[in-house]
Amino acid sequence: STKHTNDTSGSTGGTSASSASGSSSSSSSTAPKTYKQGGTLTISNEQGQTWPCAFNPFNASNNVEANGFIYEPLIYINTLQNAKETPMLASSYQWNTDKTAVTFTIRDGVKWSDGQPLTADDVAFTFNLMKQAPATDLYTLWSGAGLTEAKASGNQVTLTFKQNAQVYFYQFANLVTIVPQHIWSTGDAAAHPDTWANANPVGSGPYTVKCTPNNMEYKANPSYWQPGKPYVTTVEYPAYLDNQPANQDLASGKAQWGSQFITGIKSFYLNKSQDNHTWSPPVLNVALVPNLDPSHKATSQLGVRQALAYAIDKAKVSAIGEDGQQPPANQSGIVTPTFDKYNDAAAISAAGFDKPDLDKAKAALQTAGYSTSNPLNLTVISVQGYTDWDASLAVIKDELKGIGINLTESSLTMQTYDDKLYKGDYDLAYVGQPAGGPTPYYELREWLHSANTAPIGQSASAGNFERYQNKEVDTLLDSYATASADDQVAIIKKIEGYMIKDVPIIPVTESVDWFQYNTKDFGGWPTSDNPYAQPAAYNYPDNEQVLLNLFYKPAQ
Amino acid sequence: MRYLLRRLGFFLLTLWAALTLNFFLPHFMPGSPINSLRAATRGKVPDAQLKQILASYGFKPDANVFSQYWDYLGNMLSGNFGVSTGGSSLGTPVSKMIGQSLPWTLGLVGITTVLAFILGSLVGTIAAWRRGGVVDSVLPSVFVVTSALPYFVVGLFLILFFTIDNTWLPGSFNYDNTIVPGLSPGFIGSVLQHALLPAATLLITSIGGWVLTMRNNMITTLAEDYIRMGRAKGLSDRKVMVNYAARNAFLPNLSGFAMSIGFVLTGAILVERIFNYPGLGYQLYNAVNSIDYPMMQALFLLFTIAVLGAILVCDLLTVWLDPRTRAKG
Amino acid sequence: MTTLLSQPAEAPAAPIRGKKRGGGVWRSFLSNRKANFGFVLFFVLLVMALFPSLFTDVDDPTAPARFMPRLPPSGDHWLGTTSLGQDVWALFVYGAREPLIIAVVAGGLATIISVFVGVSAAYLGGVADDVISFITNVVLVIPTFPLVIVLSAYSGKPTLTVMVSVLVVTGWSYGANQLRAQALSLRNRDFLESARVRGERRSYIIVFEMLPTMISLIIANFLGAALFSVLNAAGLQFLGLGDPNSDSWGTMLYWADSQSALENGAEWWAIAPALGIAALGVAFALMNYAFDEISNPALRPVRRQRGKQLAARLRPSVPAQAGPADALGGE
Amino acid sequence: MLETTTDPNALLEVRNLWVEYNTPTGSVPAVAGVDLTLAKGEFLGVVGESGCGKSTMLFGIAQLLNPPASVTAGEVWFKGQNLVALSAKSLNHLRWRDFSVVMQSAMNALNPVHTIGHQFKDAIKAHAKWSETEIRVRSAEVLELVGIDPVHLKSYPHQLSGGMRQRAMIAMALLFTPDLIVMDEPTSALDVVAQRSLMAQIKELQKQLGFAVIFVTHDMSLVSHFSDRLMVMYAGQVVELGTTRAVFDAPAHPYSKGLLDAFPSIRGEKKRLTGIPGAPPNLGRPPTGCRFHPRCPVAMDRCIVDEPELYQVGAVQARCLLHEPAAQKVEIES
Amino acid sequence: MNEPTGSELLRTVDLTRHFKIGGGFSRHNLHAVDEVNLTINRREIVALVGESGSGKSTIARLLAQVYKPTSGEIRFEGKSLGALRGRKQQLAYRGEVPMVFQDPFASLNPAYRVDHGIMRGLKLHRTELSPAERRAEAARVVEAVGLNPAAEILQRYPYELSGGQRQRIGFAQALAYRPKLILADEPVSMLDVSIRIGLLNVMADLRESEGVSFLYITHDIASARYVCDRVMVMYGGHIVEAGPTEDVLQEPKHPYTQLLLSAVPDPRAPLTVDVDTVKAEPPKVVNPPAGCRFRDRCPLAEPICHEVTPKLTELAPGHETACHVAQRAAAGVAG
Ligand SMILES: Nc1ncnc2c1ncn2[C@@H]1O[C@H](COP(=O)(O)OP(=O)(O)OP(=O)(O)O)[C@@H](O)[C@H]1O
Ligand SMILES: Nc1ncnc2c1ncn2[C@@H]1O[C@H](COP(=O)(O)OP(=O)(O)OP(=O)(O)O)[C@@H](O)[C@H]1O
Ligand SMILES: [Mg+2]
Ligand SMILES: [Mg+2]
Repeated sequence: STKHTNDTSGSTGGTSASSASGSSSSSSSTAPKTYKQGGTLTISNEQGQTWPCAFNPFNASNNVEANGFIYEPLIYINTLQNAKETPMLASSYQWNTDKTAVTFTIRDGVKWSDGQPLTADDVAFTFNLMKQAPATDLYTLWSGAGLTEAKASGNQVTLTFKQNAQVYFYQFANLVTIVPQHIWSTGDAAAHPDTWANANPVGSGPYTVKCTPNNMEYKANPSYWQPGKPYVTTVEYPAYLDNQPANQDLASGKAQWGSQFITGIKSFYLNKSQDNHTWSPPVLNVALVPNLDPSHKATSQLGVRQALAYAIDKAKVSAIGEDGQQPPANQSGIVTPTFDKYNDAAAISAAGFDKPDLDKAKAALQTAGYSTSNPLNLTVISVQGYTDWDASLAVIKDELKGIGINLTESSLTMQTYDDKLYKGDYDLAYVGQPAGGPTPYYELREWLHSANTAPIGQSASAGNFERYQNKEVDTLLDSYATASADDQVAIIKKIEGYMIKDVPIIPVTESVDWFQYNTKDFGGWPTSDNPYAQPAAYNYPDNEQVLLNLFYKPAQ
Repeated sequence: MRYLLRRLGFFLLTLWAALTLNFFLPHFMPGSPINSLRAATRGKVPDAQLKQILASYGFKPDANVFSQYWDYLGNMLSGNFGVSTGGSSLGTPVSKMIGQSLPWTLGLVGITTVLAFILGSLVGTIAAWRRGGVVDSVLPSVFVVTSALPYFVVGLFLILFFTIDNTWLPGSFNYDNTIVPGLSPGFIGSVLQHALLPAATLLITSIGGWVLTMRNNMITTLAEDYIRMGRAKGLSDRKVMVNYAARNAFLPNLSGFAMSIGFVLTGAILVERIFNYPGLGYQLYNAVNSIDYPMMQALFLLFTIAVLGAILVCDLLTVWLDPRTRAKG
Repeated sequence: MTTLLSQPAEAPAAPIRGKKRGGGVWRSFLSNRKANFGFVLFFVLLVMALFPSLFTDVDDPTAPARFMPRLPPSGDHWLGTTSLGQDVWALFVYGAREPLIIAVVAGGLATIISVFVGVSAAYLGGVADDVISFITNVVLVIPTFPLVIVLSAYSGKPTLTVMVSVLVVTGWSYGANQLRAQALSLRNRDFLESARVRGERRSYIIVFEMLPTMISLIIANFLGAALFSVLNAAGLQFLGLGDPNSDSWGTMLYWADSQSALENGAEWWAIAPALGIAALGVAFALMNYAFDEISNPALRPVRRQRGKQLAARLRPSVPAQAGPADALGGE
Repeated sequence: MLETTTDPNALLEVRNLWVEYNTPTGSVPAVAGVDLTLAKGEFLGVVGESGCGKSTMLFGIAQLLNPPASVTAGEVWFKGQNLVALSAKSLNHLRWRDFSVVMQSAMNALNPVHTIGHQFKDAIKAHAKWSETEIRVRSAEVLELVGIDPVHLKSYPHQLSGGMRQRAMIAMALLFTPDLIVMDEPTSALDVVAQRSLMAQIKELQKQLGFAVIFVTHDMSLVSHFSDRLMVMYAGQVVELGTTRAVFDAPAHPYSKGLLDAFPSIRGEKKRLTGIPGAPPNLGRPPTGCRFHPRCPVAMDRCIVDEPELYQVGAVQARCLLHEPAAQKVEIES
Repeated sequence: MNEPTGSELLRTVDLTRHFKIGGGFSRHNLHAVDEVNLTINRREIVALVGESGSGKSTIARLLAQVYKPTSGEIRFEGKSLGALRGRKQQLAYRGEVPMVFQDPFASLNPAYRVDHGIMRGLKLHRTELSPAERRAEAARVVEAVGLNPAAEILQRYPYELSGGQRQRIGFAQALAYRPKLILADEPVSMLDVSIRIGLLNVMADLRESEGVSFLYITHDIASARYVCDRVMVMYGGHIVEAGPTEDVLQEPKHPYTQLLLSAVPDPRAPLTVDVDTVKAEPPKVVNPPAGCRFRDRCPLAEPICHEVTPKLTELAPGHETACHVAQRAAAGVAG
């Protein structure tokens, strides 16, 4: 698939109005360029459901439809550009020295779409609401991150924490979106802020919305605080129930912004028009997860895990199972090219994990007492309905046969699968780590920190499903929060060493942010050269950045 | 009247049984809605928080099953279906979601089913009446074949032919998204256009059964003496066919029709899925996939009521059309 | 309550007059065009399911990447290849086995339950009948397919056994109701009373006197249940509620659907299994309808013969070919 | 063959009527060359064993055959028109006004979903433009004629007893006072007492209204007191035809004789009866020669080969070679 | 078979059978058979005649133990059937009192060859026979009812036989057990006259050759006269008249019997005057009030007929009638 270049330092994005359009390649840090408004953009992102027409940013299941379009965060943090920050509702912020309190200065002149001004009180209100109604505290700031106080004074808001809260900055600055106090402090909204539907949302974002179950129509917010923006006047967001029609509309050009997997993307989409492009940056790992608990005889042996890691041809899995659209992963656990800076490629190749090696695999398996003549039978659980996983596992199964491992896939309903995965009732599991963050730290912590695991039979829902326990890794991870930026890179690299040495999991492919775009009428798309935001429409608040950059070519 | 009372009794008992089944079936399913919610939030929200959220929406998996059951019965009877706990529709009132889909399913499936029944009965009547004609000699075979075709096979081929090989007709959705819903001719035209393929699928697969049963009933009825009597009286052919033969042959079909509503729902699920038609079938599919108990329960209830209601209506019709049932105990 | 849902017209009330008992059923079956066609179709699919290797060289059709993906049909790959690099024809051939197993096993088990439930309800009568037929009617009324979906989701792991069990659990009620109606109509038939008066035991009467006379309805039921199973199983698999690693037509369709085969130049991936399922369904439906015709001779096709009438007018008043009188023994 | 010219007194003339069932195994001639003349106001009884083609003949005459049966030869002249050749439309014209039909089982012959009155109305409306009142008056009138309370016009068939239904059928047949009523075993479903009473009623009405009746039954004794003439059928053919008395007193055909001998009497002397041995032939393959020869106690060799015609024997006609004019007369032992 | 002709074989004492009809809210009692006392002697054919629905079949089924009596008892050879204990005794009774069913088309199992019923019966009731003997015995009884060649007939399916032949198979089946009494429920009603007489002859012959008694149920009084020693007339669940055939037919004492006889057409008898139209109201047997059940149709009905149910009384030797008017007339003559 595509070769990614990564030039993190040189690129700009965000509010400084990128000049990058899909066709123009160079990025520059020259003066912001502005565009005329106009055009109707259609998003094609399979939802599987008609729109509920609810725009409660605290409703975790559908706030994608509100966040970014209507509600905005304080600061935008770009995962793809080494956590590059763009001030949004907060024009600036200041940590105290031990990083237990942060003060945001709220931007002047921001208006809610009903004309009321946005103030520091609104911001403080939003955070305090989360304390008051714990169900709205989606990122467990009060219960988990140690937030103790959110206070406004003048145009400033100070969040005070029990301890160093630097690692939570991504959540409270970037993921939390701010709601208007004058709306949320009265009526149904105040009574049930967590379940209130909020059918006619009042926000500060670039768009306002009109919703029918079949379609959401976002109209440019005339009183948006960034003058002249957004450039695209109308955004249509139809409810696609299934991939097929969503893909079809992309292929036909009816929709210009795609955010889902397209099989055979080349013939189906790219070849249909030279204006059709795709760039799906990887963000997380999909891994074969062995059960490390000693009760699982085979998979708790290093030899078996190494054999698996050596034998699997990740490139082939990527090519066949994922149609070449999810790149092969690294044994280091670092998603490349997104986090290239952290990746210790030398260590990987030194250990021989850079390419499949059947001989090494056989040798490793031998150490565990298995061989082609005494094959090892293993069952891998996966999720019913994930056909790409089924296909990937079929490839893996085929490869493992050659070294003496008979793999059986057990495709379970999501519920059964999760149940088994969390409770440790499996030998091997094919797992996509769900959560991440702007640096590899977030994902690696989930996979590896012993705080995230639980004994067999108890739920290890926090991400360490394989039950990896290593004090040194824990210490390293714990030290990350307070370390300096450079030290952080070093810490991550040390952790990679354990990934390679202990093979706690075997990353196979990298899950991506699905993105297809059409450059005929619209420019300003994020590209590999200018990755100013994660490009999928379902990613907030990144979607706002994209929306703020897009422009309608015929209007220019 | 006693007959009707007994039917009503049956109706209520079955309703209760279905309600109970509705309650227990999903509750014995493994897993919880939290998983689908996690997927919907793309892992950005911790599990503990997800649980908290679910609880705030009234989902209490740990409460006593029987007290839940009573609550449930009360809620169902008062039409309080609760809010969805499904992936991307968490917190949306179930009644609202059903309200959005119901008209589409009713319109598509309801109308087609009735249409198939009426058309099928008509064709069956004529085929049997013209016994031995060319039509009658090929009809049974043709309709045996169509009645055995799976919905998705027909749907697939229609899609292949009408939307992929040629882009003559839309193969998904209930109307063109760019049109604002309303009573405008454009919107209605779009709705009809979008309904065409799924309706054809349902029609093709379900009409055969009615043709065959009606034909068979007609043949049996035509052998009755009162048909000969009708002819002997010098009544016009049409009158004998309609008033004497079809009217009688139709009666046993009515109860069959009621029973078939259940199968029609099968069609609805598959067809709505194939054609991306946002109706109840699709909702059920989603609800099952995301372990959305409230939604599942409400849909189940709705389906059962639909079948029972159809049975009741057909009973009433039968009583109205057939004086003999009125006398029956 | 008991007779509420019994199908008044459909249950053939009489064990049928005319040539159709024992060997008769088989003979009539053989002389029925629809039955023949259905049976041949079924037989071909059966052979394919039993000996797939006769039809294709590929021995592990589901293994990915054996061939180039998305090849068009050719001499090497009659129906082309899938986007995972599998041979569609091989998948199709091997995919016949599971639907057939489902049809026969699920259809068979459901029929056995139908017979058991239906006949015992009819024979026991009274409260037992009321209870049994109430349960039957509830199962009958509750929309099957949604139930099937929920049940198979409930089971967690979509193995063949699970699929078959689910289909059996939901598939028996219709037949039970029909058989009950038939058994009820038989219950007071003179030949059963005759056996009772003869001094036979209840169990003997049910098994050896009653069941044999219901044989054509039981067969028809089996065919119906098999058809139901095939269609529903395929539907389930198509929705992704089957085992995606199994090779079965329904699963093929599911894969084809999820890989956009129709749009991606691998049409046969979808068309072949669709045709296969349709063929299997049609085979059962044809045989089933043929059984209707056999048990109700009135339904058999008739042809109007206008030409013959003229011939008859010219014929001498006694048919020429008349032989000696049919010697009916004994009188 | 009876070469008939149209008899001015005849109401109905059937000439060489053939009716065949077209079955997969070949054609079954259930009525094989029936000739029959019926005068106005005459009561003709038709008797014969089950399956000998009585009903088929009736329906052949009334043009009510259902496939696979059809008239394959012959003519049915009724009031100067050949019913066989008549178009469906003109046939419908004659129906019910000029001839009506009463069928075997009234339960099945009345449409179960309509009231008696409704069915009367159907019949009337098909042939006349009467006002609602006229229809009601006439319907009530005919019902009273057969001894049923006119309130039953509002009844459905299942609400009447068997006897009442039969009488309602007869009432319906009388709506237009036709010239001919064709009856196919109208009493067979009733018990003896009801049968007797209904027969008496039919006879009474016939006398009163003067219509002709063709009355089909398999029970010879039933018609013995009521019919003017009797026609005995065997295997699709008329084997004996004559006045009832003549046939009963001196049956000319061995089959008629056998039938009569099969009836025990409740009054006369008690003697051992024999019945007719064997079973009726399969009409698809009727015996050669005389169709009765396999069962005939007095069969001769030539009966196997030669086909008898209807010969005049005194007051009756009989299809038996014993009565062939040219042949030597042999007395039948009784 | 060596018991003297005429000695009592079976007797019923106040045999009563009611059916519950209607369900749920309305329960009614249908009095199908009410307090019937009848006797059947050895080597005797007894006719049971009466109009449709009068309870004839119900009596036969009660005797065959298909139904249980609501009250009253049946004594066979002096022993009450209620006293039969165990399957063995039950079987023995069933072997001695078999039943021949009305409808020849329905009483043979269409799934089996016709020997099935006979062989099963032999196996159950004549356990001493070896299989070969059973076959021989089956052939014997089939020939006894006049079916030849037996071996071939036995191998046919019911549909391959004519109605008359089937009916005889029914008889043969009953005969095979060496019964003492055959309950024949309208065994000839479906048959053509020409076949009917043959079967009646078979019955008469069996009485002569094997000494079997019959309860012959029929509508057809003429055929009853033809073979029967005694006649019982039923009306509305009651036996209204019983006596030697000729007595009853020559001198019917009950008005229903008279009506019945006058309705029987007889080609040989001279034409009688037409019967007046009888309002054929069926008797009330559902929750019937006391009184004579024929009273509404009876030309002679008196007030007492509406209040007191007449009992069967012997009015002439062996000739019993249940009619107030007839009883009074007889009493008047006597007194
Ligand atoms: N549909 C049919 N196909 C073939 N043969 C038939 C059909 N219907 C009747 N027959 C034959 O036609 C012959 C005459 O039948 P028909 O009904 O006229 O007899 P019937 O004299 O009226 O007898 P019954 O007294 O029993 O009413 C019978 O031998 C019968 O076998
Ligand atoms: N199983 C039953 N359940 C309810 N009622 C019954 C049952 N069997 C008979 N009856 C009723 O009992 C009465 C007598 O019936 P039965 O069959 O004995 O009459 P029958 O004299 O044999 O009449 P037929 O001459 O018509 O055979 C009838 O009114 C009948 O409806
Ligand atoms: Mg007839
Ligand atoms: Mg009876």
